[in-house]
Amino acid sequence: MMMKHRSHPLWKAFVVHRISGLALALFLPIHFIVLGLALEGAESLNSALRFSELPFVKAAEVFLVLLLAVHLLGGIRILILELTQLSWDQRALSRSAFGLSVAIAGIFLWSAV
Amino acid sequence: MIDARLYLLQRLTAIAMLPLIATHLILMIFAINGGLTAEEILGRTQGSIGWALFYGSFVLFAAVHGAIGFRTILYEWFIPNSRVCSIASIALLITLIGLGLRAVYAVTL
Amino acid sequence: MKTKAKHLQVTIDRFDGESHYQTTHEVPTRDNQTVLDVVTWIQQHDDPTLSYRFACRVGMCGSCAMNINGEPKWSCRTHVNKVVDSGLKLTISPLRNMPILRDLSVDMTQFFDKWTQAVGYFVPTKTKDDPLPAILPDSRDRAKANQSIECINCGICYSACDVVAANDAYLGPAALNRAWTLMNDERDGGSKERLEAVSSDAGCHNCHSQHGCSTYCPNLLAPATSIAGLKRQTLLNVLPWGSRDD
Amino acid sequence: MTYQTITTDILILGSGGAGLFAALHAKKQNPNLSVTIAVKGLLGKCGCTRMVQGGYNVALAPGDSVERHFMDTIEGGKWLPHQEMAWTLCKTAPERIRELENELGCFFDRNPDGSIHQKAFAGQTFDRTVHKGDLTGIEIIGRLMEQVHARGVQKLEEHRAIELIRSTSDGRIAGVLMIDMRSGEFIVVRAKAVLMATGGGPTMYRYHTPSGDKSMDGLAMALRAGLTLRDMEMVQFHPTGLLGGEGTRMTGTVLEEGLRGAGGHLLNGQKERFMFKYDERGERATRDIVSRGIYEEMRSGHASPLGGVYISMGHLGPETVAKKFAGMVKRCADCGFDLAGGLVEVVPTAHYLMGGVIVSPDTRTEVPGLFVAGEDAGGAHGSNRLGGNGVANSTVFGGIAGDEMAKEVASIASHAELDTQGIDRAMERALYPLSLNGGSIHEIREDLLNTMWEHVGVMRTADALQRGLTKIRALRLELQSTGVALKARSFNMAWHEWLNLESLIETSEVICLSAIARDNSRGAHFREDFPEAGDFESSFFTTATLANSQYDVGRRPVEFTRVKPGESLLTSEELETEGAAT
Ligand SMILES: Cc1cc2nc3c(=O)[nH]c(=O)nc-3n(C[C@H](O)[C@H](O)[C@H](O)COP(=O)(O)OP(=O)(O)OC[C@H]3O[C@@H](n4cnc5c(N)ncnc54)[C@H](O)[C@@H]3O)c2cc1C
Ligand code: HEM
Ligand code: SF4
Ligand code: F3S
Ligand code: FES
Repeated sequence: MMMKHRSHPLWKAFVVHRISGLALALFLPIHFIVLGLALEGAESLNSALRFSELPFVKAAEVFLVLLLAVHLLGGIRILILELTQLSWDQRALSRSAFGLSVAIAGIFLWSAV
Repeated sequence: MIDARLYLLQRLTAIAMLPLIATHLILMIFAINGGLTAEEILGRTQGSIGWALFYGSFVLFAAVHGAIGFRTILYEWFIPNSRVCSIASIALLITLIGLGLRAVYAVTL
Repeated sequence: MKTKAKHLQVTIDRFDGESHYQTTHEVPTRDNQTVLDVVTWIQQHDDPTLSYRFACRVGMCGSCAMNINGEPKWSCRTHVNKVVDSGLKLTISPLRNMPILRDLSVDMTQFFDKWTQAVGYFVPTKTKDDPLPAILPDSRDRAKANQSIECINCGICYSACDVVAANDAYLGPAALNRAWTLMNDERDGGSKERLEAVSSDAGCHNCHSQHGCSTYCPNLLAPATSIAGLKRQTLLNVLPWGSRDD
Repeated sequence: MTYQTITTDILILGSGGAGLFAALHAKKQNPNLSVTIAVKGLLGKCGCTRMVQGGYNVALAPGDSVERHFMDTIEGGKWLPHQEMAWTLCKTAPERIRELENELGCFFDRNPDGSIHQKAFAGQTFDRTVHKGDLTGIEIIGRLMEQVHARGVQKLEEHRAIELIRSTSDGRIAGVLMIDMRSGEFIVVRAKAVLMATGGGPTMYRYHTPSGDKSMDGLAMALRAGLTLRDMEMVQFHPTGLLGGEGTRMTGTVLEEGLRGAGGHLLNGQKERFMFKYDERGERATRDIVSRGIYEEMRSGHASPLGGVYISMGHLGPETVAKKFAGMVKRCADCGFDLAGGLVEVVPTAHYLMGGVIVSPDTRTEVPGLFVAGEDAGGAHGSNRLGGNGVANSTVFGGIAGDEMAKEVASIASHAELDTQGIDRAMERALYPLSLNGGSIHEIREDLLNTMWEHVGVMRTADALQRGLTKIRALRLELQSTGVALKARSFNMAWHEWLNLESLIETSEVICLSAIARDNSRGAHFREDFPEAGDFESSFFTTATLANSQYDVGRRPVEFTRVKPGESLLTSEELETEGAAT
């Protein structure tokens, strides 16, 4: 079936928001487990954190920050639409939100290396 | 699938998380500068009731918000059965709260 | 002229009541030709078994909508030039999210049942014996209601929405858009039932602001905005300090 | 042959303004009645009421009156209207408008002070047309439809009525035979009262405005059921139908009247204005005069490339036009025409049938239990319908029919006996084309449309009408020997096209015969060989019945029950004030 009805920007924004939310929800338990290692003393947390020095883990972290930023800013866009009477252009908003998220992830990457 | 109450809960938790996540993001960017060590993290957070409340509420909000979202996605994309979805999302809720509070306890107390 | 007549290459998704299949047709092009003219030509000259629906042929009745190259549109007001590329290819299928009865004709029963379920009808507070109410045309509510009123029940938004596709019960953009129009109609007395209906678990909160509805509505209505309005209104209704959205 | 039987108290055919109003009124009178609407398309999504652009005539504003509306209707109809019908129309319209606005939620446009806005429509002495932008019909039908959906009315969608079934014992209506167009099966709906509101619809002309589902089925059934029709020569042409060329359904659709009112120019093929040759009001003359002007230009070799004339709006400023006529401009643009700045080709287009079944003002007919309302009923408009009197007519009389039917069935204990032989004959007739070898129905349709346009169209002469008649009769024979190739009955559009054509050919003959019978020119009917209106005092209307497979066309005198030609219900002061609402 042709899916061209999904080719407009706000449908894409919806998917991005959904995937980012889902990814966050699924990542959080892992994040919590890592932090929970502190219970076994600083050493084991440290070893977990050392693991996070690995480049690909770093990359994953940057990606996570991106997800968080994308979801946060995308969420703000939705909240503006739903909870306020501001009739701002949703397409423009979603574009800016995405751009800003990439910038935030960039800053994070820059500060991490 | 979603009614007004669940919706409200999801939006309220999203709003509540806004300052929390913003702070967290900024913290991470500054804290991570040059790499993280357990001592740094724990040094900042341990023994602080403030941080315990900060991250504690964050965990609760995120758990509720995420679980509701997870339930919708599960229904719309995978299993169109509200009972199954509710059960699965409650499981996620409990996991998130359990692991989350444990982590908060670990790093702050 | 005649020797070099160009032809459209048309592919149609068919359903004969039992099985789904596709047919292809060569249709002579004309200067003035809508997609409705194309299916008409096919039914009249090439394949009499083809079934489709239309009535007004000018974008008023909302019976002729179909998926044209994957996008839901009214066929009577879609000029072929606007949807075909130089390859002159055209793909036509029935609207999504409604049971197909035959070929391009879909069953709109559920669509209208949901309209009723959303209390998408006026609940009077006056009778025919009362004078016509004086309403300032520029008043806030009047203007707001007017924005979303010109719906032709074509089902295009309903067909463009992936939440409808995923969730059978969801009332969908058209019914909710109508509900919102009525919420802003100062003469209407049904807002209590209506708010309840759209707050149910089939209601407006299922909308994820995908905006397929507003993107494709041929009358340039914005159901997504209407639904956002309903969401606000229902929240104000749930919240202790809330009352009216203004 | 078999058929399924459904039983209901009240059966309504058609879901235009008349059908839907009748259902609501019947349900309001008695919510326990079982009311069924059978319709050829989807409920509320077919027929012409939805297509109403201009609006709804009603005397509301100070300075206007029912009497004034009535006089405009009578004079517009050139003294032919059935005066009691016209009176009922004008008198009930204000109540209907309040019902539409207060009870059903129609959202009519307002003046800045909050009162209802009423605009001008040609041929009236007062601005009395209530409207919702230029999509009044959508608003009215949308509201009616959602109420009907909410009120537990039974729906038989895509069900086509093909025969009115009368009881053999007392002639009472017993039910209606129909085809479920989806399955192709026959269904008899038994009812204690039946409303026929299938909306006429002169779609037998090359250029026509009504919706594609309308094909005069109702009037063809009425003739077969022995009813008398009147005024059948009175076919109204709208002067500006869009001309898109061959093979497009856009051709014939209306470009609204307001374009001319606002100062639009009509240009002939040489791009010259011509209307002042025919009338001092130029483009602003009434529908019939402008239609004839255009027709004359076309006929005398001054046609545009596609065979019509141009409408030009650009001199008013394309932006202004695009703003003022946003809907129309967008419609044209969607179809590839630039209305705001360019030239768009137009042609007169068959719009409305003033003729119809003879009914009394309470919508009853000669057949007990059978009611007729809306465009199917004749009489209210005489020789010419005022713009804005069409929806008023269908909603006023539809409502009355609903009330009357509810009263009627209360007194009827049991359903009338079905005429089973009649049903068998009708089924046989409907199946007949499926028993023949397939042929090109499409060509017969084209022939009919051209014949009617050329010989029974905007301007008529005895000769042309006679030629038309011969041609129509030949086409009837041709249809009877042309079958439908596709034999499966379910979703068989070709079969229904055949049945449409049958109704159109039958009624075309009646239109032609009635036009021959009227040897004067009144309103929409213009005889070049009898251009005078004739003496108003001895005005007659034509009648047509079917007896022994022959159409009997006759004349009956118009009864001036309320006002005589030369007189008026208005005082001389009132007559002087041509009125505009605030
Ligand atoms: C383009 C256009 C613009 C118009 N503008 C105006 C205007 O501005 N003002 C005005 O006053 N009037 C206007 N009119 C006229 C007005 O629309 C009609 O007079 C009026 O709406 C007729 O209403 P009705 O209920 O009788 O029929 P319709 O609304 O036409 O409904 C007829 C119904 O009968 C159904 N039907 C037909 N055959 C069968 C069958 N065999 N079995 C079952 N069902 C059947 C049809 O499907 C349809 O549902 C306009 C008409 C057109 C075409
Ligand atoms: C301040 C931060 C956040 C904001 C503003 C926010 C906002 C939103 C909003 C408005 C929605 C509703 C989207 C819709 O219904 O279409 C949503 C959905 C969701 N959110 Fe968040 N959110 C935030 C943080 C989080 C976090 C931390 C998680 C991880 C647990 C998360 C997981 C989800 C999920 C899984 C969904 C469901 C997505 C869907 O249904 O498409 N969100 N969020
Ligand atoms: S809102 Fe627009 S797309 Fe949806 S049914 Fe109405 S007119 Fe069609
Ligand atoms: S497409 Fe569907 S998700 Fe909402 S914004 Fe429109 S109803
Ligand atoms: S045929 Fe009526 S909207 Fe297209």
